[in-house]
Amino acid sequence: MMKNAIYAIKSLFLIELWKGLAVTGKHLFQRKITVQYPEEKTPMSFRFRGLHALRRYPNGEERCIACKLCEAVCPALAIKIDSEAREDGSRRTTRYDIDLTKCIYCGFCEEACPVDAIVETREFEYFGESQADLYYTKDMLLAIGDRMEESIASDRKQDAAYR
Amino acid sequence: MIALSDYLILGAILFALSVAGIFLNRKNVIILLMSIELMLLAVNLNFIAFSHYMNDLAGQVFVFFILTVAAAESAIGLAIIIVLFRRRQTINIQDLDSLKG
Amino acid sequence: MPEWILYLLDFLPEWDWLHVLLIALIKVVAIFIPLVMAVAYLPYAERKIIGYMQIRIGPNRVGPRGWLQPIADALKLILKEIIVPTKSNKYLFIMAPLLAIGPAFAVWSVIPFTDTLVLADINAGLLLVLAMTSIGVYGIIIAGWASNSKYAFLSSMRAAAQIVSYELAMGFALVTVLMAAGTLNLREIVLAQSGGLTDWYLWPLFPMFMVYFISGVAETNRAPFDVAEGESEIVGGFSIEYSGMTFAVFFLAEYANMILIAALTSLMFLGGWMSPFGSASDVMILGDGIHWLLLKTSFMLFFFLWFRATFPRYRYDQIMRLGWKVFIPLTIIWIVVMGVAMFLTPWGYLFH
Amino acid sequence: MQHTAKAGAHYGHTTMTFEQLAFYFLASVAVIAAGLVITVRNPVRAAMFLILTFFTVAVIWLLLEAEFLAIVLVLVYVGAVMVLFLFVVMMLDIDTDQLREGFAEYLPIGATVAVIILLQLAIIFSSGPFDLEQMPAPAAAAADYGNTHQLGLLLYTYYVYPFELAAVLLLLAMVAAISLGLRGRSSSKRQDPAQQVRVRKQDRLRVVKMNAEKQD
Repeated sequence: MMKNAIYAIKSLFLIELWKGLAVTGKHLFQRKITVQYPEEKTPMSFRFRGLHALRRYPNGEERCIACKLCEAVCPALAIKIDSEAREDGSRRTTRYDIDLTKCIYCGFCEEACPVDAIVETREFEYFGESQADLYYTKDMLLAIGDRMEESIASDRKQDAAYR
Repeated sequence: MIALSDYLILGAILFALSVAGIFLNRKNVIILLMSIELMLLAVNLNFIAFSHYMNDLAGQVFVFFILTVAAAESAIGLAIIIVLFRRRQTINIQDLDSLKG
Repeated sequence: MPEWILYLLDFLPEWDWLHVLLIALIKVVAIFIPLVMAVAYLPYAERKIIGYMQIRIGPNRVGPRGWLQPIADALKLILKEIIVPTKSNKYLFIMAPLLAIGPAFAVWSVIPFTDTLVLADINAGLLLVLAMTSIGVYGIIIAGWASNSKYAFLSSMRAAAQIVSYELAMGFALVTVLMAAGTLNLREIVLAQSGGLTDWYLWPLFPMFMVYFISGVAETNRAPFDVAEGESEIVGGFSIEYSGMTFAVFFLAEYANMILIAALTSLMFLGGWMSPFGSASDVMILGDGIHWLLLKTSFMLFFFLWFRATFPRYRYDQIMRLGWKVFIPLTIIWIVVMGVAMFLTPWGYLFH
Repeated sequence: MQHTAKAGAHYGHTTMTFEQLAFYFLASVAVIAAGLVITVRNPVRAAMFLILTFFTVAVIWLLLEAEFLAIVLVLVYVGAVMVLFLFVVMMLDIDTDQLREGFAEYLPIGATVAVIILLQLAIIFSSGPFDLEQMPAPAAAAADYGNTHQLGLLLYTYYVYPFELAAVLLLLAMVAAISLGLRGRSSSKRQDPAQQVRVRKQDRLRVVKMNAEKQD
């Protein structure tokens, strides 16, 4: 009885609605937390999974041994690998393509790689004007690895403790 | 200045058009209802024109009642059409012959 | 009317009708252009205010603090292609936006901005407002039907039923105002509220004020009654097939209607251009004047935006229930109570 | 001030007043729209043209200083009745072609009858008693003349019983239309929002306390 009366009064004076309005009204005057993106950026984890890269050993030899584990594990079937024996007898890839329009940035390739060859860098501001621009070949991936080796290495080092 | 006859002739044209409409759209009940509305509108126009030129508000009162009746008529008419369509899947007057004697 | 305009008119051919038409046209343009500017900047205000309420800052890239955003939006919409669906009803498809925006602007002809500043000071102004707002529904119905799309059609059916239902509650709420003021003339309704804050109809008719404003929100299909747009259920509603300019016109119509409802609320219940301090205050800015009307209208518009930032969308059957089973009985009972109080009890002065 | 007086002097010898121009324009629009109502193929377009007819005729009523009825015509007909028509036309899946059968067949007789009616009426109306000499246009009403006010005075005094009757008639029509529309719709999954709103957690949800059990 009493409960119903309170309920009736509450709904008559729209108490709950005013409470809701008060919440949004209060936020109107709060400090805004918007990040002005191109000028400001939010802090980023060293585990961020962005654009892919192929790494090299310090002596310049490429790490990838064409084991094709990444190709097998890739859930989106974005990786395509062909391999052949090189003149010196070592197994190396002749083709290593990643279709970034298929990639879902899950990081499984990185996990699967026994030699830390394929990695995902922190770079995410890249684009293409056509779909073909987002089809990255081995040379392009190696170039990215060369360019970003420093940050890649430091990220791996930070992460090593948790592996 | 516009003469009373101008208004009356406009009413007459609208009335004649609605009569023609009843002849032409014999099978479509909805258009028939619209023609009847048009006919009432023509009559209302005459009432108001007379009321204005004779300085007597009674004509406008009549229009008020005609509007009431016409609104009631079209509401019930449309309700009947909906029930009819639900039952017979048609509003063609020629198909509504189950009561032929 | 400035002297020089009359002077210019003198050079025209001496046709009576041409002069009447031109003078009317000039007046219309004088109302229309500020209105369109307001309508263009209302979405900007909306984005800013809702952004602030969500602890964001809203558009701030185009021009200083985003002030040129509406112009950029308008340019984009003008340059976009108007796509007419293949199986749509072409004439009606193109006509629907015009049907939506026409009445939204037409009503402004009877809105009094101050005691003297009104385009058409007609006696049945309130009735004309009701009649014109009731025509606005055609744009939506025709848009939904002519698009030949299920979602658009469903949405237009929803919108039409909703608008027709809430119109009744709105009309009844306005009947209480005209009972209190004893006139249908909008200018005289405002004049009847002269005196100051305590003389506004807001106080004696407070429940009707709430009913009117909430019905107004429902009538304009704004959140939380925006089931006709319902992005999450019917993917954008009656305007789903529209693009470019045709969409922009629908957009303008919605915002023009919002401004109209806010202006009408301030005229009917908040004393229009009357100063809240009464006629005693003769200091320039505190006295009566158009700025009070603008201020009150903006205040009511702020509520529209505030509601949108706060409330989740109603379910459709709940909207219809609120309209038919809560608002309409409430208004009818209020009219009866008010009539009895005004003429049979000594408390009638409360409503005058 | 002098200036306006001069402008006013021009009005005397103009060929056509604004009122006349408005009347002939509106009348021609109304006639064309009415003609299209009865001839267009698509019922939705017919309804739209009927709306146009109503609208123009309402403006003509404004010329006749019947502002209350003009606005009521827009409010009731354009705003409510025609919405109802459009609803019905749009909701029903009508085969337009089948309904148009016999259009050409009945065109001659329909046109003949219409023309005969029109000619008879026109001859009567233009025969004398209704022209400007016999029936001069009344002077324009004073600015404070309230058509609504006058009509209200008349309706609530002399015509109060017919007025109440009309109200009852409308109520009857409303009840009839609703009962016709509701017939045989038991299949609809109706919900009662009031009950739904009043539901509390304890009506629906039961929290069961169980001791943790060891598995074998």
